[in-house]
Amino acid sequence: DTQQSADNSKNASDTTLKIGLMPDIDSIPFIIAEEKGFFKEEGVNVELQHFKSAMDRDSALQSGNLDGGVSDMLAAGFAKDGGFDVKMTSMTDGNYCLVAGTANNVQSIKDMKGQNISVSKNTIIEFVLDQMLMQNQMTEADINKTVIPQIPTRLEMLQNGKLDAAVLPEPMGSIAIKNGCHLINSSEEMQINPGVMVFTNDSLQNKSEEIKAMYRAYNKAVEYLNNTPQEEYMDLVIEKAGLPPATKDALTMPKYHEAALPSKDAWEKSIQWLNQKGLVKETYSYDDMVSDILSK
Amino acid sequence: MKHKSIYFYIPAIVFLLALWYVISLIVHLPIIPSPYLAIERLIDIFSDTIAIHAFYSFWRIVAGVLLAVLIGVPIGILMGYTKKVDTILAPLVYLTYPIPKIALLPILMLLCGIGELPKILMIFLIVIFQVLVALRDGISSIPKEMFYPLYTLGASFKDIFCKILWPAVLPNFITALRVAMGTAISVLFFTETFGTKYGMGYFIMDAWLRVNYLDMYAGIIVLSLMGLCLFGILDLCERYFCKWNR
Amino acid sequence: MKHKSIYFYIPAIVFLLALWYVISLIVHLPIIPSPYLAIERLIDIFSDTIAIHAFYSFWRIVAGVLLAVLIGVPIGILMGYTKKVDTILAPLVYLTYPIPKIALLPILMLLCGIGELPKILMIFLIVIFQVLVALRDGISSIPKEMFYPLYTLGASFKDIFCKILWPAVLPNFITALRVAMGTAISVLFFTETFGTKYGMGYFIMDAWLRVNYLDMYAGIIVLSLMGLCLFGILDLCERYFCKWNR
Amino acid sequence: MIQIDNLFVKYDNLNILEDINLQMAEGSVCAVIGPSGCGKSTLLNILAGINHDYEGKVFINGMKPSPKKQTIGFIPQNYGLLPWLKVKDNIMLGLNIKHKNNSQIPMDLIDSLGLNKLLNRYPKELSGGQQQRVSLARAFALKADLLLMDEPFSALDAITREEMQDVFINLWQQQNVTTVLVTHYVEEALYLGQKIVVMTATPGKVYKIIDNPLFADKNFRDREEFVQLSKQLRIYLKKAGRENEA
Amino acid sequence: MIQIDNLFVKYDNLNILEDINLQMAEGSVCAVIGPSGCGKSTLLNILAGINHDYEGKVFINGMKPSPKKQTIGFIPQNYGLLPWLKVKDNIMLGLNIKHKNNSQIPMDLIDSLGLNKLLNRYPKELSGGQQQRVSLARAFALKADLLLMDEPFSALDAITREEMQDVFINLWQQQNVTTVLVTHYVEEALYLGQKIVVMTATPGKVYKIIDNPLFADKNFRDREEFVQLSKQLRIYLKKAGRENEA
Ligand SMILES: Nc1ncnc2c1ncn2[C@@H]1O[C@H](COP(=O)(O)OP(=O)(O)OP(=O)(O)O)[C@@H](O)[C@H]1O
Ligand SMILES: Nc1ncnc2c1ncn2[C@@H]1O[C@H](COP(=O)(O)OP(=O)(O)OP(=O)(O)O)[C@@H](O)[C@H]1O
Ligand SMILES: [Mg+2]
Ligand SMILES: [Mg+2]
Repeated sequence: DTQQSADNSKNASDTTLKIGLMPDIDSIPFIIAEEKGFFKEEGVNVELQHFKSAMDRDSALQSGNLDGGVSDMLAAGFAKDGGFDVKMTSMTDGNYCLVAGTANNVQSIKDMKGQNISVSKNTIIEFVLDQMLMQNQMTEADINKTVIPQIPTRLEMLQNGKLDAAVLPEPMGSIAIKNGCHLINSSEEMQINPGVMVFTNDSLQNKSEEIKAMYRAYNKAVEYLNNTPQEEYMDLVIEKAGLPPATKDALTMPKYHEAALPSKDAWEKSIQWLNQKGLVKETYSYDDMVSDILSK
Repeated sequence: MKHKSIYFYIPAIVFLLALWYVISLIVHLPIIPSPYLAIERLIDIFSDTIAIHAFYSFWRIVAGVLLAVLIGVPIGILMGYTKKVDTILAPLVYLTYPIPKIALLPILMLLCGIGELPKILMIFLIVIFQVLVALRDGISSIPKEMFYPLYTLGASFKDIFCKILWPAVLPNFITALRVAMGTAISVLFFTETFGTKYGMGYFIMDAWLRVNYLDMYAGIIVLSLMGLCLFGILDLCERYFCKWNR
Repeated sequence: MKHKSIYFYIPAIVFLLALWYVISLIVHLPIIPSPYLAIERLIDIFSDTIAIHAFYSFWRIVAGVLLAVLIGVPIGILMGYTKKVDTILAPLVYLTYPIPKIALLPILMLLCGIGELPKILMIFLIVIFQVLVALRDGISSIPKEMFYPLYTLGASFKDIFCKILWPAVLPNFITALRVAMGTAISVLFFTETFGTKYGMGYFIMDAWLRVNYLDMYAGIIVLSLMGLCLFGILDLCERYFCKWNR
Repeated sequence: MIQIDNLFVKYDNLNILEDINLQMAEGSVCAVIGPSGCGKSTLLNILAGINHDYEGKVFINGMKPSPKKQTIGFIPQNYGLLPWLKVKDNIMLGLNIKHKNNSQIPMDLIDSLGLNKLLNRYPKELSGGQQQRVSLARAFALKADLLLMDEPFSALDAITREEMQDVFINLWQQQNVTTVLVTHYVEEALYLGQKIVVMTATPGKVYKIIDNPLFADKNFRDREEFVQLSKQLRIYLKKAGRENEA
Repeated sequence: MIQIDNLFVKYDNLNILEDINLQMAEGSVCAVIGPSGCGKSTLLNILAGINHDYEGKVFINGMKPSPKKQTIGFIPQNYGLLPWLKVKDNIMLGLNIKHKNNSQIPMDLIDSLGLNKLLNRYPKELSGGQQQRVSLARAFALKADLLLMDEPFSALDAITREEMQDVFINLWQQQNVTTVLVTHYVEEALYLGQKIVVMTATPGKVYKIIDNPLFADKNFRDREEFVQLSKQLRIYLKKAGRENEA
């Protein structure tokens, strides 16, 4: 009998799904799902962990403190290459904007030859910029990449004219635009979406039911988000996700999508980019990387 | 050193605020708000918000520094006192001190999860070296004649420790604590950013990411005052325990 | 302290590697690769890749610490020697030391751009307090009788500085440099992440981000060896300049 | 009983003591006198178990000097007071270490040394002579098996010195403690030494050993041998000083 | 010329010197003698310009004691050597500060003090008497306007002491330097003091001032006044010691 209850309690902690979130718009459905009780409705115990930097999140994931998290294809590729068994399970809705500074009156990326554009190196940010350059038949050499990893610093430098342009994730992009900068291009516009959910293979195997339940709750949250006026939930989201208050006025929420497999095209572009830059040697196929737990 | 009363902090505070104000006027950007606004914000949110963060940080600092003292002091004293121990341990210290402890975060998370323990351990890891090196160097600079009276009394190590090593190294120890405390406060910023919603490090980082500079500066003021308190306590300890040195 | 020859580093290195190896065996995750693989990687990439990073970091550390010494030492000595200066400056130090300097990074970048200057200034800002506090406390613990012979000779401050303050505080100064150097190396990690493609901080942070733990550990080994070299040089200096104290 | 055979001591390559041979009966007092720098303090340090770096045989009651087994009262030339202990704690130092905590403050002794008003001061708040008397009190309070005194009255004025000499003689008469006393005064040697050992200049050898009939006689100055013996001793001293000067 | 009127000194609330009045002609030598702890060193510190915390008037050649304007040779009771300077640099300390760098090592003086083999040692490698002679060399080399000596021969054996006394007398005869000398020996006071000041026990007052006919006479011990004067002085000393004991 005691044996039984010990097992039970172990199972109880085992069935908790630990998800790492970032202060970006990709994470918003999770916050809604928790706040609106969708996880509970689906009978799954989800523990949301908020991180302030991608590295903290990845460290927590790789050290087994998380089952999965809001991440991106490049991070997933790196993890796979680093020997960690992670799988992408769905795409998330995020957006990355190339924003030009107030004093910079260029209209398109073509006009930006020789300008200082700030990114964080070897991340989704740089990837997005490179894709934009490629679409415009430009190369890295045409512009001047300035590495500033901290997003608020990048924003500040841009707003104060120390940079010609910067790639910023939402909602920082919208805030910069509201403060007088202007949008040149965005990942949404280019229709590449490298934002994904990742899970460790362990969790995928041992907690597949929980993950499926979590996705049902996610989908409910997406539906809620798409059908509810922004004002109704924005305060809560800003508070919980750690977004700037200015988000409320600056950001128009994107249309969220129900959980779906990541785009094959986006992955191929990602892995190609990783290979070309010599950041990852192997060419992992889409199937290597994706677990279609959603359709199983 | 001595004779600092609360009374001398006022001009310092006024000076810093004035400096800050002038810079805020010159720069005239939200990134450097006027100190007046920051203080107003601080008063606004102190009791509901910041107090609990400060409390968490305080406990982590105290725990981390205490742990560093408990482990660093005996090792430092042994290294300073016994040349053999120093010969063996010094290379270990020299090799491990420069390792950026933050890079060990994944390992720490692996071993201790993401709760309180890794945060306290991180403070401990960063601070212990400063304590250890300062104590070692302090002990090894005690003139050896100082030990003679105790040697001829056939004193045990415990006696030598109580009567010479500890009182002699106390001023160094207090200096080391000062440095360690300052360091501990300023690394909160990295240690409190994961797995918690509390702590001044979290609060400031969060404010920064929210581009909420007023909150951020309110947090910095609190850290600064927290440091002041801890340093003030140390000064009092020094005045009390190192009377003979005045 | 003394008598450390290169010769004693070997057991320490072997010990650390063995410890690392055992942990890597137990954990058996890419997060802690075997040291063998890390060293192999290090040898692989040292000359084409890491060397240049190490060079940049070395220069920034030296510049930052040097700046801290140039400014911190005179202030520390003045504070230790003149009670009035201490009464005025100590509260300033106590208030500003605990400010997490990294939180000032945006301001620093706004004021100095993103070149070498803010990186060196950041090291400077972090390290100067440690130098300053250690020197102040060192000076203020010189017994006042030590000064009498010079007072009766009507010595100028310059004489007192050269004949007493400096030689008396040299051991504390070297300790402070040790602590500062170790700190400088371990904060590279935050100071070298922006506006540069070179530096060990950048290299390790980048490797971490890329989940390339082999590169990351290769970088950590280099930092550790870099620290060892700097500490070794300091030990030699101490042995040479503090002969009287042996 | 003290037995010294063929004692040689070197610092670096310099011979300090050469071929010292000396026997002292239990309970006797031996005064050592010799030119400045001849190695008297070195000899005392060896007997006190501080300096182990010698060749030859040194036995105290058949054992090597070992402060753990013997109770040695030692008055070093620089008094050997611990600056952080108040006078009373400095006096109690030996008692607390040797007889653990069930020892009382020896108020009689403190009275006779004229220290009763100074018990709560720190050593640096005392005059030179007062410090020396504290050191005397510490050694006398110990009821030692062996008393080693290095110029124990050098900082005392003529009158106080004589009082202290009498305190010593009384103590010796009560406790019959074996004593080695280094002195610079012919008169002191004649009053306090049963045996007087005259040493040569560096390297120190035993030049002459005199049996002294005046020992412990309060009226020794009035005895007929006094003038003769003191002349003799001065002549020995002069010759001993020139001994190695070629 | 030294002029002291109504000098009072306190430590905390304790009177140390009370109502001291003293005149000394230019070029004269004054020996101060008094019970242990009566304030002799305190008096010297005031003349040396170290202690400014007194009431009453103290003038040296019509000015307050000011080491910048006068050249003062000072031998403190604890020798005042700087531990990090070699013997030769300790000796040259005064010369280098007072006469800047164009001064030669006074080899004659060093020879006569018997220090020529010790020039390259650090103070702690010397015996007590050797340290004291270094301190003598430093003060004598200075060709001072005023020489202040606090028990300058206390650590020297009888023979060396007499040699050093003669070195001083020769120096005084050549340079006619005004000197205040604290001593504990009646004989020394009679040989080296033109005026002998006897002080009472704490609080120190001037008990008697004696004009001494034996001053600087090499054969003073054989003069008829000697026995009489030294008896007289001992009586004064005894009485002065009891003066304030009620
Ligand atoms: N660390 C050292 N290195 C070299 N020589 C030393 C050292 N310490 C002492 N000496 C020398 O050893 C000799 C003996 O020193 P010691 O202190 O025993 O003399 P002493 O007889 O007590 O003299 P004093 O009467 O002046 O106190 C001296 O000549 C001194 O210069
Ligand atoms: N910091 C202090 N606080 C309190 N009392 C002090 C302090 N320094 C010295 N004294 C007292 O002042 C008195 C005079 O001291 P001083 O050193 O002048 O005596 P001295 O005549 O030189 O004695 P000695 O012959 O023993 O050297 C002593 O009784 C001493 O206890
Ligand atoms: Mg000696
Ligand atoms: Mg004195």
